[in-house]
Amino acid sequence: MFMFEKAIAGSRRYWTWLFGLLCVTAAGFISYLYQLNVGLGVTGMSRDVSWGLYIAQFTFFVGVAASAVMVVLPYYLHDYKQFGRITILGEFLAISAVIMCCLFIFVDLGQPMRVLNIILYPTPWSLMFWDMISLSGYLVLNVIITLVMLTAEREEVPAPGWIKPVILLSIPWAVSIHTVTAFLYSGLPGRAFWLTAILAPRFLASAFASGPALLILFCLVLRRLTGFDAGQKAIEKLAVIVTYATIINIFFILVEAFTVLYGRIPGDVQHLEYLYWGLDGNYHLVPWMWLSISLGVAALILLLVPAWRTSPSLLPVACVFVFLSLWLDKGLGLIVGGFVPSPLEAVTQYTPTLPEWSIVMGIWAIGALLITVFYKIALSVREELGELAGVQHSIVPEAESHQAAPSIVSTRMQQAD
Amino acid sequence: MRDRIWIIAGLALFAVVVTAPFWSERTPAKDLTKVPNLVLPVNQKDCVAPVSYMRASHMVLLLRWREEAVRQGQRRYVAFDGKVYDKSLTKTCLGCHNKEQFCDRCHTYAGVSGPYCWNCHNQPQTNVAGISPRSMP
Amino acid sequence: MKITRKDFLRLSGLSFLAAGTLEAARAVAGSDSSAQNSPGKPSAQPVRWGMVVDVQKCRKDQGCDACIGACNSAHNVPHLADPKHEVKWIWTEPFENVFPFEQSEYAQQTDAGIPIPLMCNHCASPPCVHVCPTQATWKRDDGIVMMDWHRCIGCRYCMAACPYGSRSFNWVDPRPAIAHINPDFPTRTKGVVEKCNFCEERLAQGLRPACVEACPEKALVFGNLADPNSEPRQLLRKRFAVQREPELGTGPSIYYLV
Amino acid sequence: MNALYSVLVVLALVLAGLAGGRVEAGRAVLTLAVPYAALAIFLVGFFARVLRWAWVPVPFHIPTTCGQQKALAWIKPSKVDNPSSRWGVFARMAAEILLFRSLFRNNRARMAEKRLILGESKYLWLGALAFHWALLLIQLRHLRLFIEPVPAWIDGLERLDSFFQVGAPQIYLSDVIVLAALAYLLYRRFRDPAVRFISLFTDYFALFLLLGVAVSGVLMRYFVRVDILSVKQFALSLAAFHPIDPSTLNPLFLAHLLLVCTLAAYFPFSKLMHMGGVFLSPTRNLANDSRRRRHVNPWNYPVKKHTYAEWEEEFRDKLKAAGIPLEADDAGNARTN
Repeated sequence: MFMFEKAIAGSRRYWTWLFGLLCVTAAGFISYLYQLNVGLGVTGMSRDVSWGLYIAQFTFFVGVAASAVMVVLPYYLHDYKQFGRITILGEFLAISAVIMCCLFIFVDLGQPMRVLNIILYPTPWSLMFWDMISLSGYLVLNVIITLVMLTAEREEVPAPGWIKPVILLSIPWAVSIHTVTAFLYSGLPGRAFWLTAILAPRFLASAFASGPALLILFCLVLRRLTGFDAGQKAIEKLAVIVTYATIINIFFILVEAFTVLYGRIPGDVQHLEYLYWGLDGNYHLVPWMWLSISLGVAALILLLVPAWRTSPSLLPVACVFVFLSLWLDKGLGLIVGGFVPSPLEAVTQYTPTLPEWSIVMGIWAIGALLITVFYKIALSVREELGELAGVQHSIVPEAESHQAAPSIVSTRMQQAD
Repeated sequence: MRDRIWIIAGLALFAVVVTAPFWSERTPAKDLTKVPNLVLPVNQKDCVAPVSYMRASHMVLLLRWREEAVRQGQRRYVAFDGKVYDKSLTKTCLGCHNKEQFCDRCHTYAGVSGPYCWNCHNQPQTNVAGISPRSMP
Repeated sequence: MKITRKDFLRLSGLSFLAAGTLEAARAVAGSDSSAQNSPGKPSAQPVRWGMVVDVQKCRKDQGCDACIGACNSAHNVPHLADPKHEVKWIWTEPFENVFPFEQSEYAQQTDAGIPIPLMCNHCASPPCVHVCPTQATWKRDDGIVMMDWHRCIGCRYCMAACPYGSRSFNWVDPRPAIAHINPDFPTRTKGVVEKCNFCEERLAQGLRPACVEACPEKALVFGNLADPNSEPRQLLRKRFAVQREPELGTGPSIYYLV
Repeated sequence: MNALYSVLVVLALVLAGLAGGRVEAGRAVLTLAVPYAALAIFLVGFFARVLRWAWVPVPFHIPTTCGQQKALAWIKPSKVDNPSSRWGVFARMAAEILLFRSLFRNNRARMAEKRLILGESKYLWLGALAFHWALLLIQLRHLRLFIEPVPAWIDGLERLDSFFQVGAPQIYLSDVIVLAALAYLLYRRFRDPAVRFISLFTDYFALFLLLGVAVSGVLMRYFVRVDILSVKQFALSLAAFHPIDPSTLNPLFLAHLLLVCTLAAYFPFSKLMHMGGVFLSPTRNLANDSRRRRHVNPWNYPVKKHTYAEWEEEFRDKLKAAGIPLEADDAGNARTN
């Protein structure tokens, strides 16, 4: 069996899961058709809060995509062997996340039919142009890398030499996607909340916390559901990365808060006020933002104590906390907080609507679907290789003829067009 | 042998589909060669380009006008016969032609659903007779 | 006479050069006459359209919205009931929201609550133009920040970039919300951004902006800021004027006489 | 060489179309005789070919399969890849016809590390799938020229195909895909020495002909631009058997028409017949139930049966005399016991 065949041969549980995801995707698609027909007015966005959940999700998942570098870098630059089994999981996570990002941008466009204008009229002074370049480039890089590496693994041949520089290129590229995404916001003169040099570092820190946390959760789920074991050492190392990134992220948030609050420039303070204390009687996001902080602190405590960090029951809790905390912070507060109050001091409440949530869930479902299929392929390839190795150890000649015969029979030369 | 019935049924279906245009009763044969009933401007003989060009390539002209008028601020169009027109879909084209009776009829006939012009541009209420091309300056 | 290869090359080179010079000359001459939409006569001198809003005059006529009405009907600006979906080209906001930092605790608050007419500032260095990924919005030579509604993809990056809240998005189809469609000006389609265009379509015909003509108090003064003798420049010489958030370096072309 | 010849033939056809459009007689032939003749050849040829196949006997079900056969209850059968029921066959045929399942299973053998490696090869599948679906979409879209008024679903297809607003006339995605896919399929024949070696004139000719049709169509829509009004008028008049003389038609249109007609007329004699043939693939359209059901060939001649019981009866006395035990009696004895 070949790589892509493995995606269409699975257990009942696998197919049920995929079917469920497809249903959510279909619901999202129907909502999108509704949005396409009526206009973005079906969302909760408004003249003052003109970006909402879509762009926030985009920002968050760019971080998840960039975080693949946290497994690629130790493995390829520092030869940290323990990550050998999970680099491909990180890269597949990156591919799925980048595709989700593109979809989030697409559904956010008022005129999606004209999306190609970005390419037809390239505008190098617009950061969005560079974001398009960096995201699509990162997607292409990761697709090439995973395809080549997994094929080499399946065929049990060394990967071609040219892939190494491509992998090395993907490391700074991962940093670039989140930096450029931060620059989308931090270069706008009128939006004090984003107009800060620490936005890009903060994005990276939060990405390197949330992405590896998600990866740990995936590894634990895979260990539960399949025979795949990422290795305790690898998971522990990832947990250490999450810990450091969480510390740095909280540090960055505090630095930012200090500058704004101690500096007391009203235009800067207002945004934090709106998010954490409420402004003009609008306390809409306050509980969520404090929940984010509480979850972040709780996760940090869990992660800081080595015994808890390595505990099989507490580590997933800490990872869920980190993920949720950062999702609330970046996937909700960061974008809305930048728009409220508006340049004309208006405080406009933003509440995502049902169609909006439905579309967002549809894109999550697509992401989950992709990651499921990708992991299924990767793990099946490994599983097969493992079985093959086991058989060959016991009865070498028979096993070889046995294994080879059906494949040769099925080798056909197709000439049809 | 038992399958022949299926094969023949499939072939019959294929024949029906392929020859659909020939037996389709949608339009009586005598009307088939009739062009859509286009209402042409009464008091205006000339267009901004020869009819043959306009029939085949009006969309290219419109797109060029759009770029030049909106983006480059060049609003005057010197036609092939030396007359000068405003580069304006609303004022120049629709000043003579009627959207429903001209544009739409042909587009519906040819199945060209495309143009999104009408999402924004309107049929002006101006008197058709009042519009005439300015002469060369 | 025999033309050698060398002669031939020299000749053809010269003719190319001549053609090129002609072409260049034509281009230079062409750029002069085009795109300068000065009302009345075409002029070679630089143009930067701008406006001076005399808040004193406007204040006298409380409740007057002639400028807004004129603009809305000229440009098919829809009137949407839902404030979240509003489309605004020219509108008013209370003084303290427009100039929040002109307020102080103890000084006399004469201006508090006064409606200030707002519109696109047609900045000298417009942030919206810098961010637009498709060049659907750009700055013309005459200072007008233009929009090409054919090209806008509706990403709303310009709305995030504009520090003045001057841009509106068509969250829904605007047509049902327009009482009387002015057929001479296009409506917009849903999903594009729009804003004040300084009535560039009227300027092209040698007319002044609709809001300026509609103002019964002549509180809106429009003219060429690059011309020292223009009406707005004379006003700015005589009286104290402010711009909105000049510290951002955007260089608004709208001045307020307070 | 094969490739060159086929290019030359296609070019000759294009030139014939272009040149024929310039003279009265040529136009008449191109617009009257050629289309009807091509359609007649296509239909008759197609039918004759399929019916000939229909009369070829299929002796018994062929269990050429790609999965576990239905066997014992605790062995999980592969219901689609090795179907035992009519519905399984239906699914397998649908996967074959709509998704090109067989091509998806392609692989590629190569030597590396001193051993044979079977790697996957999905590009042909991808190219073929893209080409066929885009071509179907293009054909359905063309119905707008033959049917008046245009049905809503064709309008919808056209809208979907030109979803992205690029240029005027708006670009069709299917046009881009069909050209890219054809270019890839052609490139594939040139690139691989093995494929190049087995490629015949007909392989190239079909590709170049399709490419010619696609390119001339794209030229007509985006670059040269013909008057769609007279094209539709002409198409409708053809369908009504009252062809008009399309003097206003662009020669490029006539070249396009000639290429299409050539394709139609060439179709029944070529490998393109896989369009009909794919439905008759015995290894795909038969259920693998040969071990569960008795298949009797309906055309078998009647076999004269002579059972042992009859034979024993015939020679009963002689057998008895020879002392050979008789089965009939034994059975009788056994019963009495």
